[in-house]
Amino acid sequence: MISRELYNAYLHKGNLSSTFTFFALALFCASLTLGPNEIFLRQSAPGLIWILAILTIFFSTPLLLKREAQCGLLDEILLHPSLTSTYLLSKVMAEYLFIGLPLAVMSFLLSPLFALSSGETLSLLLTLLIGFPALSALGILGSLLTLNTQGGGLLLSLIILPLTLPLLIFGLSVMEMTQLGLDSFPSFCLLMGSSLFLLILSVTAGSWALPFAAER
Amino acid sequence: MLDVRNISFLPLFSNLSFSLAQREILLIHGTNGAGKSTLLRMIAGLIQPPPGTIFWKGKRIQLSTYQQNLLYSGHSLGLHPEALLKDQVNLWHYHYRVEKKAIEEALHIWGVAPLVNQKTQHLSQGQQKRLSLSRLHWLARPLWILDEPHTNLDSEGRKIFEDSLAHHIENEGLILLASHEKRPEIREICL
Amino acid sequence: MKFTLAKPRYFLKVTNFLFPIALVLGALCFAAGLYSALITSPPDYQQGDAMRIMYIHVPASWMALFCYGILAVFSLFVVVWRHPFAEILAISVAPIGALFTVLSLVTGSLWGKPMWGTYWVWDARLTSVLVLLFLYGGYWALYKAYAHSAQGIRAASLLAIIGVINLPIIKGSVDWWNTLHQPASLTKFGSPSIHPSMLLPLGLMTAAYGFYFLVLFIIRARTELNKRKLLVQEGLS
Amino acid sequence: MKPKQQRFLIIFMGLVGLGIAIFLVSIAFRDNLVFFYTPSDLSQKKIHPEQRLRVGGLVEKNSLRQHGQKVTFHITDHAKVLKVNYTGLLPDLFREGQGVVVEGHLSEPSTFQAEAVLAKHDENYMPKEVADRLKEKGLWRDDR
Repeated sequence: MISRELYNAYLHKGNLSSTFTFFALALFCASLTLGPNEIFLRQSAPGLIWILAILTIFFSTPLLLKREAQCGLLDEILLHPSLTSTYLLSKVMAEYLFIGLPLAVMSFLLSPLFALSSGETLSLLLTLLIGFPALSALGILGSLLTLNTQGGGLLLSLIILPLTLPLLIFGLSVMEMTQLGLDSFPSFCLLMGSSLFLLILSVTAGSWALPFAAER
Repeated sequence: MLDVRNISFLPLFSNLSFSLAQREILLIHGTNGAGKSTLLRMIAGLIQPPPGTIFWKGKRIQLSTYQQNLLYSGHSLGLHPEALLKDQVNLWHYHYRVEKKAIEEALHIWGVAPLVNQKTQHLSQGQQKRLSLSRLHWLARPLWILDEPHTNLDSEGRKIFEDSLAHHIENEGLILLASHEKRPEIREICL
Repeated sequence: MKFTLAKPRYFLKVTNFLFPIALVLGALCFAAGLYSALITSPPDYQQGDAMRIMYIHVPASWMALFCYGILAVFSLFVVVWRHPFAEILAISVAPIGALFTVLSLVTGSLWGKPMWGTYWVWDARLTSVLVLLFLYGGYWALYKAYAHSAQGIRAASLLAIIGVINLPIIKGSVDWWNTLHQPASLTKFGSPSIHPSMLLPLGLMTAAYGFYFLVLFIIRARTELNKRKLLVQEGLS
Repeated sequence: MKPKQQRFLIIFMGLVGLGIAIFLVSIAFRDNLVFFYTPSDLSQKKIHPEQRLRVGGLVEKNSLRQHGQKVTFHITDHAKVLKVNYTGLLPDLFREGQGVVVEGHLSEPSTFQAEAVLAKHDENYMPKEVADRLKEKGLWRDDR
């Protein structure tokens, strides 16, 4: 099942390029419009990069899933003997590889736009890498819930953003602690804990939502 | 082998019961929106509430094991839009753990093998239908649940389909068919 | 979905009995609560009379949370047991909860003016109530996004259940964020956070809010029920 | 693998994951959380000038000098004293003898240039007379 999903995501690589250009463009515009004031840029960079990464994921996942549903692939998944949660887990892994990692690497490469010091960029990369599985899982859960509606990415972000708050807050507190020179280990543990918890919660919730989404 | 007792889905049909023995075809026909697809999806276990009243080989069904011996082909064809032919074969291979050779053979029988360098979304409806129906050959499952298989199949495709039906019936298969075409010799239920 | 009439008839019978009582008791508690809150209870040692907003603000946020809890319970009925009547109960609770959240937010920010000098302060409680408002908004948007209400309610209920599981973590993360940005500079030592003389009006106001919720909930549930009956009769549902 | 085993494995993995998550969270709250430095921490630590810092402590009695927007006061934690100068409005809950947290950087070893002064409201709702009585009995300790 996992290899199927990886292969499946590999096939979708065509329209992933639009996701990455969206992220890069948004980052570029943000750093441009925030103005040259370095200190302000450095303080606002982590929050901005996180929010843009979340929005990029929440706008790209529903497109993939909606297309798969229309082609009847969801029925095939339901008929497969293995549990829906294994499908969702493999989907999250596939998405992590095809969207998560590239986004993290891109934000690492684009961090000079925000004049981040090396220590901060490293911790930014680390927090993004830890937060992404939960984000993809939430994105998939949201797109399953909004599959049969016209809402798309917008509706998905509306209902799921409140749930990403813990990730956002803990991720940013790690960044802030490093900036203030205080020890960021506790925030780091909280980030990992909440990321793991959200991943498990959204996969189980997703396994309820999948049969529901397949019904038209 | 398969018997269904008083399944109901309120506005469309209520406590419908029938049974299907081996080597038997059952035709379900009715006007559009009469609930044919809903009934078929229910029997395939795709729609909850759990079909408590379906028995397979006399025992109440357990979804994950029951679904392993059924083949469902519905309106949506289950093909990956971006996939080339070889990608589709790989996908099926990973998904159903069926030998690639068997899949390619089936593609030859259905005459879709030469369409190698085209993505599924660029194929015509008929070709896509044939590609999807090729699973009748490479996926060995006793119970077939087919939802309007005749749509946009040309005469040659139809002939291949009829042969596969006959072939399946010979070796103890069961077929549940939903379609508009009346077939005098087959038992039918009207919704 | 067969429309089971058993539960609603029972519900109608109970509410016929409960409605007048809740109305009367609610009005009484409200009057007593307001009187004791505004007139008899003493001013606070630091904020003086401005603190009286608390008697409106705190019960409102409790009720907002309480309504979300009830919404989650009804959603559980909708998702797990697929009970059609729970759908009506859930829909009638959600707007009332949202109403209480808005009330709590408004009074909270009004209270902020005298205390912290600004209308909006990223205080842990205010922020988590704001998050609660977004959860209500998400619930309603998802419910309305579906063509058929039967599908809509199932998706929204799943969201409500996920929301309620996440509430403690969101509250925790907001508290953590708050201690990060506004670390408590004063330590509390032994003295109870609310003095007994202020507990009485608070209790009365909360009871008044509770009855008010009951009254509003019954009205909404019955209108929703009649709307459904109408639809069923005209065969549109 | 039979579906029943798979189901059991998935549930087991889920529970293990939850266990780890709770364990992680507990680690965070176990060791003492450092949100700001106290004046005495500052003196030991070697801090390069433009490192942004956050210092907390008690505002020393009658150390407040205010002329227009410019404000200077001392923060103490009963061990070391730190001179703070800050330009801007003080929050209205800022009083001598009560705790405060400032954010900024160390212009020289003993003076702190504050960019923000945070005075969180405390959650006590108590009548004035009760508060005064508590103070006389020394029950109400204001320091950090």
